[in-house]
Amino acid sequence: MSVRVGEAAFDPGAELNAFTAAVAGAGAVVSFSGIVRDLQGDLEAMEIEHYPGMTESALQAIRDEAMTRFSLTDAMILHRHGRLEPGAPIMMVATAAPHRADAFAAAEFLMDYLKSRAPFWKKEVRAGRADWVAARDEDEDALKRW
Amino acid sequence: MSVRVGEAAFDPGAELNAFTAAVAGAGAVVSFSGIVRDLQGDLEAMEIEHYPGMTESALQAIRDEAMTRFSLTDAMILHRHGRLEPGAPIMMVATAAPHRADAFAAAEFLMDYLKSRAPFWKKEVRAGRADWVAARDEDEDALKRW
Amino acid sequence: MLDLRYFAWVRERLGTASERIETEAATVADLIEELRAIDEAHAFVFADLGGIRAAVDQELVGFDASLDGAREVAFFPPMTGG
Amino acid sequence: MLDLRYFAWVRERLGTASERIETEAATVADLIEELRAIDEAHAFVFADLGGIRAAVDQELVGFDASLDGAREVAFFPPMTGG
Repeated sequence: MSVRVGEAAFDPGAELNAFTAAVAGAGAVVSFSGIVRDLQGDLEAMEIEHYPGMTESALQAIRDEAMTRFSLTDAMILHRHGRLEPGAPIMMVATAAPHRADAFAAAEFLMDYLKSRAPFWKKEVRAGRADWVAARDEDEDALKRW
Repeated sequence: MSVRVGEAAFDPGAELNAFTAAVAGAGAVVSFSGIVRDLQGDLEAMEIEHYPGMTESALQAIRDEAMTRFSLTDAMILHRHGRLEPGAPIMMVATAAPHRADAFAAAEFLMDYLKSRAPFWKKEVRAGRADWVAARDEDEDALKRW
Repeated sequence: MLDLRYFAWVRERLGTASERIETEAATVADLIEELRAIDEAHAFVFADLGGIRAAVDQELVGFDASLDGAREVAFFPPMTGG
Repeated sequence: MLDLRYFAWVRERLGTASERIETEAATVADLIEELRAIDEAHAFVFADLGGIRAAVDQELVGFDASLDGAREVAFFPPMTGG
């Protein structure tokens, strides 16, 4: 399935292998995985809220746009919501193409759009306190290059 | 191990997971895998020759240069040589960074340098006939952007 | 009747994830004007629109978007997925 | 004494993966001049240097590179890894 949203943990390696196996014609496969970081060592959890319904259609639209813009064999987007532990995979995109330039560009495109156009909101829980993660201006700016 | 060259097959998913587990501080992990393609459906095998000794030091130098140029937590390069079946993984790079821009740029940098600066030569065997894969001018040109 | 949905700090600040209102607002901007008048919490949330995004029927839109035929309008901060 | 290493079609065309030669060549370009004179296969391989790359002691170099202190020189086509 090219777009998947859910609470359940996923295994990036197993997803990469399944994705690659399904696109035998492609020479180049790029993956990106986002992991819950704990830079200060005090993160208890990351909580991800989303907009059920809109999330799935937004991700599908982003994925379809990537398939149109780049010479791809396939592309997929996985994204979790709910409560995630430090070190857990948050999301993953993978792209497959005959040539590496398309696979790389499409993966970056998917990430840039997903960051600023898919309705997810992250909250960091540390020492009992929960703070919403602020959007970064550079994420919005990243869209301008496409 | 950050650079590995060998004849043995490897499992990209297992490598991705092992790489990710070792860099707990990184939020962004990018992987690229190159797969033996069989576009016309008649490829028997790909044979990869290399320059033992120089291969390892060239890949290590490329990896070290990426660690210097980009804000990375880690980077790895795996590359096979010998006889590979269609659909088999040829090589893989993975990069981990606090921010996705560094992880993507470093993975592309590794690929561009590996393509034109690491001593590997591919031969395609089809219907008993073996042809060396020609270098592509665009691979050499790709170096100019760094 | 229009269904309103709120997410992230907008939801927390308003103390509700959704409400249903009666409105004649022609655009999202008109609707925001009406919402500001409801109470202090609404006035606070919609005071600075630089930190607010809107979706009409689950499509991201600008504040000048028409509400003609709309069933659901959502307000939330800039997204932070990925 | 200098060890020469050949790879890919260069190796196939010369019919050997390595040879050891006595040379006073100061640069890779000088060495190539000497190699061209060995026989037809060498002359063919080194006829068009656009398709040839060289490494001295396992470092990729240009044809103007010095052979001072060199132990091993390799010739091969442009690389096609990845």
